[in-house]
Amino acid sequence: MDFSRHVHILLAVLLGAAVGVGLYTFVYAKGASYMTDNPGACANCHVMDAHYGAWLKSSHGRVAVCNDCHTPAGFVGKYSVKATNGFWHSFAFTSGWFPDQIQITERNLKVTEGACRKCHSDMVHAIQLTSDDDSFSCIRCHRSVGHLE
Amino acid sequence: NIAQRKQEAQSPFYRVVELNDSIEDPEIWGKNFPMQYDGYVRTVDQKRTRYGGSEAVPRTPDQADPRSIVAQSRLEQDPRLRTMWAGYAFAVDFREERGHAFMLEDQTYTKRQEVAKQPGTCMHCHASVYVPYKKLGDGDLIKGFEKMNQLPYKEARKLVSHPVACIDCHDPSTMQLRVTRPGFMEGIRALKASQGVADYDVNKMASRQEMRAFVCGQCHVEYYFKGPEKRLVYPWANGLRADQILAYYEETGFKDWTHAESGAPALKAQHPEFEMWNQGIHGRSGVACADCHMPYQREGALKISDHHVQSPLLNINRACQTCHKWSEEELKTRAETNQERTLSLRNTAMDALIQLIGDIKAAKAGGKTDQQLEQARNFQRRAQFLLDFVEAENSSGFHAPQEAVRVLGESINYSRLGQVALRDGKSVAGTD
Amino acid sequence: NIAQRKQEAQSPFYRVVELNDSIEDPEIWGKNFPMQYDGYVRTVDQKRTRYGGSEAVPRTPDQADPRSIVAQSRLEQDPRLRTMWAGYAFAVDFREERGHAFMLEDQTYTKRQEVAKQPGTCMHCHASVYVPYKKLGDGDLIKGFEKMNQLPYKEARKLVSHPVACIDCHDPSTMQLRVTRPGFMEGIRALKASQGVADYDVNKMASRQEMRAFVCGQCHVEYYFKGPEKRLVYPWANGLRADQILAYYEETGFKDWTHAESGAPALKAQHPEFEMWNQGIHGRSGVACADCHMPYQREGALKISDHHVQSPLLNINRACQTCHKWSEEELKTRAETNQERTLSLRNTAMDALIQLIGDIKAAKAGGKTDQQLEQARNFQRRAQFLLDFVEAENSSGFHAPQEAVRVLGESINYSRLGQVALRDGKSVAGTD
Ligand code: HEC
Ligand code: HEC
Ligand code: HEC
Ligand code: HEC
Ligand code: HEC
Ligand code: HEC
Ligand code: HEC
Ligand code: HEC
Ligand code: HEC
Ligand code: HEC
Ligand code: HEC
Ligand code: HEC
Ligand code: HEC
Ligand code: HEC
Ligand SMILES: [Ca+2]
Ligand SMILES: [Ca+2]
Repeated sequence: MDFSRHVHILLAVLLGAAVGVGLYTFVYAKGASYMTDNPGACANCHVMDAHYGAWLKSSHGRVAVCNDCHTPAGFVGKYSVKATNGFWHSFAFTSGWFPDQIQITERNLKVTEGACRKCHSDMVHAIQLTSDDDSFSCIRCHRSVGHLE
Repeated sequence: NIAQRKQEAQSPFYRVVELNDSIEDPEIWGKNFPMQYDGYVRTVDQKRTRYGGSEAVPRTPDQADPRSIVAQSRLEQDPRLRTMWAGYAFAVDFREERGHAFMLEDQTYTKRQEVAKQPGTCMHCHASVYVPYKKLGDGDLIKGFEKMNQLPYKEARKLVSHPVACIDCHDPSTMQLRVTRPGFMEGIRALKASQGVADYDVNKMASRQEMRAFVCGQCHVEYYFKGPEKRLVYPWANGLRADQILAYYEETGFKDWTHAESGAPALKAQHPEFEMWNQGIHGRSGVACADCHMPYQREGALKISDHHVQSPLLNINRACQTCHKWSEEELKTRAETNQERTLSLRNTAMDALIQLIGDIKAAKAGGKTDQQLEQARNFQRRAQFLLDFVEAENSSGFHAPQEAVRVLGESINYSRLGQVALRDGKSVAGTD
Repeated sequence: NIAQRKQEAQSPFYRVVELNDSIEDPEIWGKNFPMQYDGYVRTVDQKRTRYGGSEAVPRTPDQADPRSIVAQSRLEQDPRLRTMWAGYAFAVDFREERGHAFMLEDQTYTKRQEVAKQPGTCMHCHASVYVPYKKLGDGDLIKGFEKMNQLPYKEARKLVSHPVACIDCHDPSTMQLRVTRPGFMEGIRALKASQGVADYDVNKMASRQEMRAFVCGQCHVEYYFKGPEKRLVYPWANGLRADQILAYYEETGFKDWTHAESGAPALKAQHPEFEMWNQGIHGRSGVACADCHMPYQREGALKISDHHVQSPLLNINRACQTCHKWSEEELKTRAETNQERTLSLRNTAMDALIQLIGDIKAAKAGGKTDQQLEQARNFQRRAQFLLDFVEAENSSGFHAPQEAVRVLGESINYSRLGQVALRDGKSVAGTD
């Protein structure tokens, strides 16, 4: 038997199911609102509740919404990140396959770091003078700006 | 799925049975709180971490001891412990501790029971004693405690039936946490008095977050049996630090036994997790035992406390990553780095103590009098207690990394001073 | 107001002068970067913290030493230091260190210069040597370094004019951080080689965040002068831990001097801040020296690095509170708790060492031969280096609380073993 073919079939079935389930989740969990900038859209998922609550209390609760920090600038960038994240969040949420303490991915952390500079470039101009090395992280010191612990 | 989860979120618990203050059996409580009960029964799991957890070691059950699985022997892992405890029951049997499910049978069948007559006091921390105490005291918890303390172990054993159970930590009507152990009520009162707080009543005056550590402090503490009544006492009247507890024993002149090889008036330290945690940065930051050992866990739309009490290193995502954004691997390494440093100095301290004991033994054999040995024996008493305080503390130093190592440093000093005193046959200037 | 801030923000710095690689004077750099320069000159401030900072002690200037203000004497604060360093220049004059502004004059006028002939090597860490090295080496930094090392101090002193200056940490064209000190370039290369990284070139291979610690590691490190060329060497070929550095000295057989009272081949440890920081949790978390000692500071609409390098405890809000949400008072207490624990065991270790030195001295006076004293002296050498490693580290344990105390524990062990060895007149089983 051709093992890899079976794997392919299995994957196709799983993916179909995932898209189906994802779509179901998308509709039922008011997925359309995911496309807006309304933070309530994120909090539609109860697993986002704590982040929503912590965001409300944070220094940015009144100046930046989730998407300001979690999507890159520009229409295409914004919606492609949303699409990728949206799919995986729905899938993870429905399957339950995610850790209790959600960890931000490297990719999304980069997006967020970019977001800080998007708004604060004036302020940080001087400290970026010596190097614009993008591994120099803002949240190393300002971890709690988006979500007060 | 989401529909079910939305539903769950609305009515988290169903009151299936009516609980009251005389229902001991956790299975009955579990009818109302099945998820907590599920966790609770999983404390039978045995899994090792680098320095903690426990290993399931098979054994052949016999007449005296029906257990077919025990935890690994610490005496075999480090035979120096036999020398340290020579003449005391611990030198006969001492194992790595394991989950709560085993506490009653491990106490009942330890070989320590065969070599020493133990009092009913032991029960305080190895069984669900709340209902039995109340029964024995005709409704008065403290009276029941005092009565059970004075029974022989075998008699007391007949009065209890469960390891620590829901009722020992929870009020059945509100499910609020509560302290049910007289030892802790009195110990914390003495401690608070030393800090200028009079008449401290833990169940009235502690905050919810404090209770998330105090319920564990009911048992995970240093203790001794006071007087002929064998009253369980937590030696906290001077404070919780190892040296403050040692000072307490020095003032009261208490000893656990006379060391078989050296003749020193020795002390045994036991599981001072609560005391050490109090010296550490997590304790200081208000991070309670339950935050790490019973972290919140997602059950559908709910968050519940994981009642599978265990090593947090078996559960780093939930136990640590709520607060720390480092990777699981990195967090494990951080904890283990603290543990390694502690254990490396613990080994230096252990060698020093064993050499001191050897020296006193040789001096005794060589005809030195008790008077000539007195000073060295006193150094041994102190060195040994301080070392044992860290040795017996079950986090291998994690709960208070710097303090654990400081205490070991003082222990080393005493052991070596004992050797010097022995050689000088007189007091060493400025150190006594 | 906002208009003004926007203006500032758009062009944060005005290029008033053209900087290049031969401009030493920080005042000229300060024309382009006035805010950083303002901070830089404020390192003349003297203010004590509980265990750090420094105190301005007035003195009457004289021929030999024109300073009218110095820092407090550590020898007066703890006379045991005189015994520890007997026969070495440090026993004559040793003061609390103070701000960068003083580094050149404090080195020039310390009484240690009067009792020992120092080489030009000293300059490496107390002056702006980048331009002088290049000049002396005809454009070759390393050659200039080697040449200056071999000059007598007084000669070398004439070649330099500033304490550490902008050019020592910054590339004038990009303002990027750079390492200009041969000692560090070679030290870190040896360290990386021991970790399997060949040909490490710090200025090409370090990340920006690493550079925020490496520029300080140029000077705040343990060092020795190697061979007749008096080459400055950072003893890191085995690693950065105190015991690894001790092992390095054991292998090379190096000694700083012969102890005047005991005759031991002694070692002096100096300011191993970089090494200790590497063992601590902040170092492990990537928190660099500059994060705490040069925290960001708002100046109008900009934030800049505070070039007033000082104790972070004088500046808790900016130095600690971006990462830690505890109150200033609480953060101070946390740091001081770590420091107190370290200093309490440091005192135990100091007593032990002083007693060992006293014992060897007495044995020598009593006619014991060098051979009979050898073992005790070797114990002293080790005990003393480990104690001094913590003693000389200027954070009083804060940079690596558990490690500092572990090292002290090992020191105590060696001191007391020395006393035992002396009494036995022979080797102690299993400890050598
Ligand atoms: C369908 C439910 C749902 C919605 C709606 C939702 N999330 Fe999530 N989100 C999840 C789940 C489940 C995870 C955990 C995924 C994992 O760890 O694998 C998650 C993880 C994350 C993470 C961390 C993991 C990563 O990918 O970096 C971020 C950041 C995040 N969500 C942001 C958002 C934002 C911003 C919104 C609104 C625009 C949002 N989420 C809306 C369910 C949701
Ligand atoms: C001001 C910026 C900012 C805003 C606004 C913000 N976040 Fe975040 N978010 C962050 C940062 C920074 C992290 C990474 C935190 C870390 O690793 O400590 C993060 C991480 C997360 C994570 C992953 C969990 C974790 O701790 O790593 C989730 C989920 C998340 N955010 C959801 C949201 C949601 C939902 C909102 C809106 C209600 C929101 N965020 C608003 C900055 C922001
Ligand atoms: C949508 C624009 C926006 C984004 C994205 C953003 N900020 Fe801000 N931030 C602001 C504004 C506006 C303020 C001023 C708030 C005020 O004055 O109360 C602010 C204030 C701050 C402050 C001062 C308040 C405090 O919490 O100390 C810090 C620090 C800060 N931001 C850091 C960050 C970091 C780090 C990120 C990325 C993780 C970030 N910001 C992302 C707009 C933004
Ligand atoms: C090493 C620590 C550190 C890093 C890294 C860091 N900051 Fe800051 N930041 C600080 C400190 C400290 C202050 C407070 C300065 C003051 O109050 O004088 C500050 C202040 C700020 C403020 C102004 C706050 C106010 O009250 O107005 C903003 C905005 C900010 N930072 C954004 C950023 C951004 C964006 C980055 C990444 C490019 C960053 N920071 C990186 C430590 C840091
Ligand atoms: C910040 C987290 C944290 C807190 C708070 C904490 N612990 Fe621990 N505890 C640990 C870690 C980590 C270990 C080491 C586990 C290992 O080595 O596997 C440990 C070990 C233990 C052990 C031995 C476990 C084993 O697997 O052998 C016991 C018992 C214990 N702790 C009880 C307590 C008590 C009681 C308290 C409160 C007074 C407490 N702990 C507070 C993290 C914590
Ligand atoms: C009634 C006494 C009692 C109480 C209350 C108690 N414990 Fe224990 N605990 C024990 C005993 C006894 C053992 C050892 C059982 C054995 O080895 O058979 C133990 C074992 C443990 C272990 C070791 C598990 C292992 O795998 O090595 C941990 C961790 C622990 N307890 C944590 C806690 C925490 C956290 C709390 C409070 C939430 C708590 N305990 C409350 C008596 C108690
Ligand atoms: C103050 C509470 C307390 C009292 C009283 C107490 N224990 Fe324990 N015991 C514990 C805790 C907590 C543990 C788990 C931690 C450990 O093993 O260090 C434990 C572990 C044990 C274990 C398993 C590990 C081992 O030592 O082999 C045995 C057996 C045991 N106890 C027997 C006894 C006996 C017998 C007595 C009475 C003489 C007694 N205990 C009294 C709290 C107590
Ligand atoms: C060793 C102590 C201990 C024992 C035994 C114990 N619990 Fe708990 N329980 C706790 C702690 C600690 C909490 C957290 C309470 C808080 O934060 O106020 C808790 C919380 C709860 C809660 C509240 C919801 C939650 O999960 O946080 C319920 C319900 C509960 N326990 C049921 C039970 C049941 C049923 C049993 C017996 C099968 C039991 N407990 C045994 C310590 C214990
Ligand atoms: C509820 C919050 C919380 C939890 C849960 C928690 N920590 Fe911490 N941890 C802290 C705080 C607070 C500090 C002190 C530093 C600070 O103020 O940021 C700290 C400090 C530390 C340190 C540095 C101190 C030292 O002694 O080296 C380590 C390592 C650490 N934690 C590991 C862990 C591990 C491993 C776990 C899980 C077993 C854990 N922590 C769980 C809050 C927590
Ligand atoms: C997390 C913060 C932090 C980091 C990172 C840090 N330090 Fe420190 N440092 C301190 C504190 C706190 C003290 C104690 C100050 C006191 O006692 O007043 C201190 C003390 C010092 C002192 C003595 C200061 C005095 O006032 O006498 C020196 C020198 C020093 N550090 C250098 C360094 C160097 C070099 C590095 C990097 C290799 C470094 N520090 C990294 C916080 C830090
Ligand atoms: C060229 C060598 C050199 C470099 C580079 C250097 N230092 Fe220093 N530092 C010294 C000397 C020398 C002193 C003592 C001056 C004195 O006492 O006269 C000192 C003193 C200090 C003090 C003590 C201040 C006090 O009040 O007690 C601190 C803190 C400090 N340095 C931190 C740092 C930090 C952080 C860096 C890197 C950003 C750094 N140093 C870079 C040589 C250096
Ligand atoms: C590897 C770098 C380095 C070298 C080489 C060096 N120093 Fe220092 N020196 C420092 C640092 C860093 C400090 C501040 C920390 C301290 O005092 O511990 C300092 C402080 C001092 C102080 C002020 C505190 C005290 O000890 O009284 C004097 C004086 C001093 N050095 C003299 C000298 C002399 C003389 C030499 C040459 C024999 C020398 N230094 C070589 C780095 C160095
Ligand atoms: C002991 C080392 C040291 C000395 C001396 C020094 N600096 Fe810096 N400087 C730093 C560090 C560290 C940074 C942070 C650089 C980074 O994060 O890339 C910095 C950053 C800067 C920056 C970038 C903006 C900022 O504030 O972060 C400027 C401009 C600057 N320094 C100018 C000067 C001037 C002018 C002098 C002399 C008056 C000087 N520096 C002396 C270590 C030093
Ligand atoms: C850039 C971030 C940062 C800065 C600045 C910082 N810290 Fe920390 N600190 C940490 C991290 C990270 C830990 C490790 C615990 C963790 O992972 O949360 C820690 C741990 C600690 C601990 C617990 C460890 C122990 O050994 O007890 C104390 C205390 C502490 N810091 C005090 C301070 C003080 C005081 C300052 C200022 C002088 C300071 N910190 C500056 C990030 C920082
Ligand atoms: Ca265990
Ligand atoms: Ca100082």
